[in-house]
Amino acid sequence: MIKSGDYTTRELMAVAGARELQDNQNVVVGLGLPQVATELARRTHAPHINIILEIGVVNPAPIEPTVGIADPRFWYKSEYFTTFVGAMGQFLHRGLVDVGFLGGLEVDMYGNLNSTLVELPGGGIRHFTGSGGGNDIASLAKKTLVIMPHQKRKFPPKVSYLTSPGYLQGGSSRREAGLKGGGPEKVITDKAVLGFDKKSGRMKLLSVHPGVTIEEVIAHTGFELLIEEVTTTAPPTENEIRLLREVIDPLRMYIK
Amino acid sequence: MIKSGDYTTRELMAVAGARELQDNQNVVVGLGLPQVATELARRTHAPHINIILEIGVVNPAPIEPTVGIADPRFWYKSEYFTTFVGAMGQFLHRGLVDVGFLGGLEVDMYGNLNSTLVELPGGGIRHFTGSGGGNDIASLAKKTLVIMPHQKRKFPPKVSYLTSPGYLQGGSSRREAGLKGGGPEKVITDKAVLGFDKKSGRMKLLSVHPGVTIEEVIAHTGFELLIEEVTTTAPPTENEIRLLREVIDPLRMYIK
Amino acid sequence: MTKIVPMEEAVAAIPEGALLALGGFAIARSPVAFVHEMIRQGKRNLTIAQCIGAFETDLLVGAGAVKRLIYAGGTLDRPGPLHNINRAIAQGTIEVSEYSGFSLALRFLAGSLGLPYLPAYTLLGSEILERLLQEKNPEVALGECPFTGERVVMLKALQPDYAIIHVPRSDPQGNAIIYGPCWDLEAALAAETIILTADEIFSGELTPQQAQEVAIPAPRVKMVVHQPYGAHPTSVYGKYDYDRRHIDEYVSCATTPEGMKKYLDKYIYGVSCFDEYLELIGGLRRIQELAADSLKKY
Amino acid sequence: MTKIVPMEEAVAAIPEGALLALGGFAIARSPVAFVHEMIRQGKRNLTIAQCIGAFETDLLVGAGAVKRLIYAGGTLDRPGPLHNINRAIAQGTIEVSEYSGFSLALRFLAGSLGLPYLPAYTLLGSEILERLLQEKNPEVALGECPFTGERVVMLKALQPDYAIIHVPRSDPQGNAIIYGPCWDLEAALAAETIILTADEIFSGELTPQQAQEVAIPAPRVKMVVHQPYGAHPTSVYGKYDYDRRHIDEYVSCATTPEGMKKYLDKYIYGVSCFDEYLELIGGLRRIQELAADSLKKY
Repeated sequence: MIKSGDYTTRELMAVAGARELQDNQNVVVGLGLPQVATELARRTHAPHINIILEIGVVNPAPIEPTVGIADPRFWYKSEYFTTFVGAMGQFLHRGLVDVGFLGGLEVDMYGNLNSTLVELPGGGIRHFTGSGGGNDIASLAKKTLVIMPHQKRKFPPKVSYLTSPGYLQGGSSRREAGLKGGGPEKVITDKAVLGFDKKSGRMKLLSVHPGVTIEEVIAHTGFELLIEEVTTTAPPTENEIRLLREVIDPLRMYIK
Repeated sequence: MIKSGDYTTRELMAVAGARELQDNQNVVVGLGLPQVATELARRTHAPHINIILEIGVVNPAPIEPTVGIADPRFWYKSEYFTTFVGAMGQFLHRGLVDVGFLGGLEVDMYGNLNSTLVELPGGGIRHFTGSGGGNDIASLAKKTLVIMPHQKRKFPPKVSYLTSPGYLQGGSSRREAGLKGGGPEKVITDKAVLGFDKKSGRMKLLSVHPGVTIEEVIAHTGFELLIEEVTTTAPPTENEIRLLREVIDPLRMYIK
Repeated sequence: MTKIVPMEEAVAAIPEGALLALGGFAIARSPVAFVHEMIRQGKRNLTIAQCIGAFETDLLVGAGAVKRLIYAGGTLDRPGPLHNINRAIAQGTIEVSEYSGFSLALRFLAGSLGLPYLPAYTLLGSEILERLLQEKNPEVALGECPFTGERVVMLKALQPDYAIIHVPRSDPQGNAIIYGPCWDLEAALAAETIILTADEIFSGELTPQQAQEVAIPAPRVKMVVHQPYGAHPTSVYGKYDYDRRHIDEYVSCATTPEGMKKYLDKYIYGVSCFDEYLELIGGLRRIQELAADSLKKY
Repeated sequence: MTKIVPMEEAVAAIPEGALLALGGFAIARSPVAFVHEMIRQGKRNLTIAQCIGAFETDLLVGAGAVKRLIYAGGTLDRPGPLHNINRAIAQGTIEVSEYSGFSLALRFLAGSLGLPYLPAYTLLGSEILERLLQEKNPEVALGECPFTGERVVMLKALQPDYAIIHVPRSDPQGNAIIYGPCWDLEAALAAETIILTADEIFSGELTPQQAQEVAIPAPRVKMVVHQPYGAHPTSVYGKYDYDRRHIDEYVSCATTPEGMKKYLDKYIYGVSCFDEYLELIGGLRRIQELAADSLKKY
């Protein structure tokens, strides 16, 4: 039996991500935990998962650490190469992407994401990565999984720039905007796993990681979380830990 | 010096077609005289002409007779393969096709073409080839060349079904319909070469083939032709005849 | 995960009244074996969508399996016209929505990308457009570009229930390689479900070279049927030539309904599977005559 | 007809204020050599359109050559952010039109096919859309599908004056082969004029295999520049790896305007051509270290 000291928080996050994936799903993947979580799912309960990189790569099986989706290490053993429109159109806009992973600078109570800019205290802005395919994934994937560090300033009531839509202003506003994708399903942080209330679209605490208290999560969240039944995030199994450390990320680039 | 008995009518038509083509043009080509005329141009004054087959083939150099654009003999030594949208979109709809060849069951005084159906005298219809890419070429190429046998019933005042637009009802009606391509430039028949009056869009006799009289052309045309200055179609050169017979169509499949 | 299924099973999946995209173009890469089996299984009321009418569609219309045809015209190239299609349209025994090749291809392109429609400048001023606008449930509309004010034809996305595509090579997962022009790619990717028939199944991990050649990726493919020479008498670039002798025989039969019935009885109803048909058209000897040259690819 | 021209001549063809599509994606297949020469020739007031911001665009912005950027964000992957772009946007020294990757790709797709615009379901509800709608001459509009009544974002076709695309191989006519993903194909085909930089020129008639690999066909290409390693320090799949050491040096310089000036002085203004730059980054020895493995392709 695995104990809480036997795994890292990022390992737990990877496992939590993997468990959201099902066999035969089409998943748009990016660097880091999304890649690790998807690979873990593929090597456990979801062997026929399809991996799509927005750069135009389908079903790669990398064997060396990569620095991003533009790194050809990430394309190793791909089954299909296509264009940007091929990847993002034929799969994502066509409605065939089951799960997309997202991250950002900020996530708000409705799961809206900012990855574009923050306003500086003294006026002016600081500009960051922007959307890339993030807005498209948030708009069009059947569901999205958000992976974020759990910090109060990264969880404001309202994002300072809405790059990628969550449930917008809550309620039916996402549907009314004409968005086809299902929206954020889970937010996986270093403290907890959160979901959303179907009706209000508000973020809801689902489970806290072993050793983390509900109060701690609340203290690190900049808005009021819905809190009903809260469980403890299920820890990794020994097999999962073995796969992560020995097979998927032996250099511990993403899970240390 | 070549005399009128030294070449066939179809050789003359091929030569007349070839002379409408210029170097570096993009040309959409089909089976028969269009292919022969384009190949003749390529081997004489237009060595850098680009040949596009709507099926998704660019710059083939066939060495055996073919039965159509779906015949892989027609694709021999192609430089590029693409999809239907690739050929018809990236070149034709993009506005990059200089010349397209067309034919049909009927052509009317405004150069409109019918390749779809004819009404039978006793009622009912007979259905033929339809548009294929013909309507698209007629709509979008900078200019089109129509190749037709010169028969009164094939040159009615108004086509019985407007498959591919010429100058529609004449005047500015083509432009007003929103069509981007330039419309029919020449009609090359077994008796004459015809053009169109820029203003009215009406068909105009430009030249009669050697041995053919203006009266004969009029008698075989079902509508009033504009007739101003009429010349005699320039005969093929010895080199053109040699190329046609020895190199381009040695089996005389299209030029006999 | 192998997706290889027997022909009978793949064909059985097609329900009565389905909307199918078929992959052929005149006499090239027609999914003939699949259509044979559809005819044997007595499929009815099909709607067929195909940019350029091809051999297999004429066959299916001739067998009375088609209710509606969405296409842009076509022939069997020099060997002859699409007699059954032309006759059925003239006699009103099928419904037809006639397009231009590109306008229909754009409907597939929109379908493949999940775009609701595409605006274009073709069809304008034609009787083709006039008739499409007059259909009961028009799938074409006139509009204007919001940026330039120019008139456009708006072409509704078309997503067939199934695309039946014949390919020279596929792996068991459905990574399909097509050589030469790929006119049917937009139609294939537009469909909800793609079913492949493949002359050859290759296995093992794909090399980078093979991945580069994959035209239809496995995640889009539901079933793969292994049927060597499955496009006969049409050609598969890189594999085999069209069979002119047989196509001529077909055209001559298809000239009359009686002739067509004889053709169907002999070559489709008279055999239990496509391999039996291949014996009938000349077996191994004929097939060897049609084998593609390794340089010319035909 | 050869279209091979010297780098200086190809770059000289780009007028002040041109709208360029650049082919890179983060640290992959950036037309770096071309951008070096543009910087040396002192190009100004350029508008750059690129789905995902990449190395060469950050360089060009850092050199002060860019007036307006049409892009969907980006980074240099793990090695770091696009410091020059982020700084220029934050300080307002360039105009920026930010998109999502797919919405901008659709503008290129429309441009490549001559379609006036494309309707899609992305961007909806976002501040990206809000800002695009508020631009002085909006290239995005809200509308509805004439068939379903659903809300759509209409994305105006984008046809850059030039696309600058780096490819591993081209023939002298401009038949260009690209290995691996081809994210820049829609942008390339959208442009009025395509200029290629190629690591390798191959000649002779194309084999069927090569024709199959051609991604950009010669009739669309105006000029081909032969520049081995022309994408360094970014990677060319099948040819060479990205140069992490150099990219790290770049990112560290680009952190400040002063550092960036030093980088430009050393690696671009300080040399007369790209081959001299290649000597500076380690010459033959470094280049050999970056050579792609024949199986892995990196």
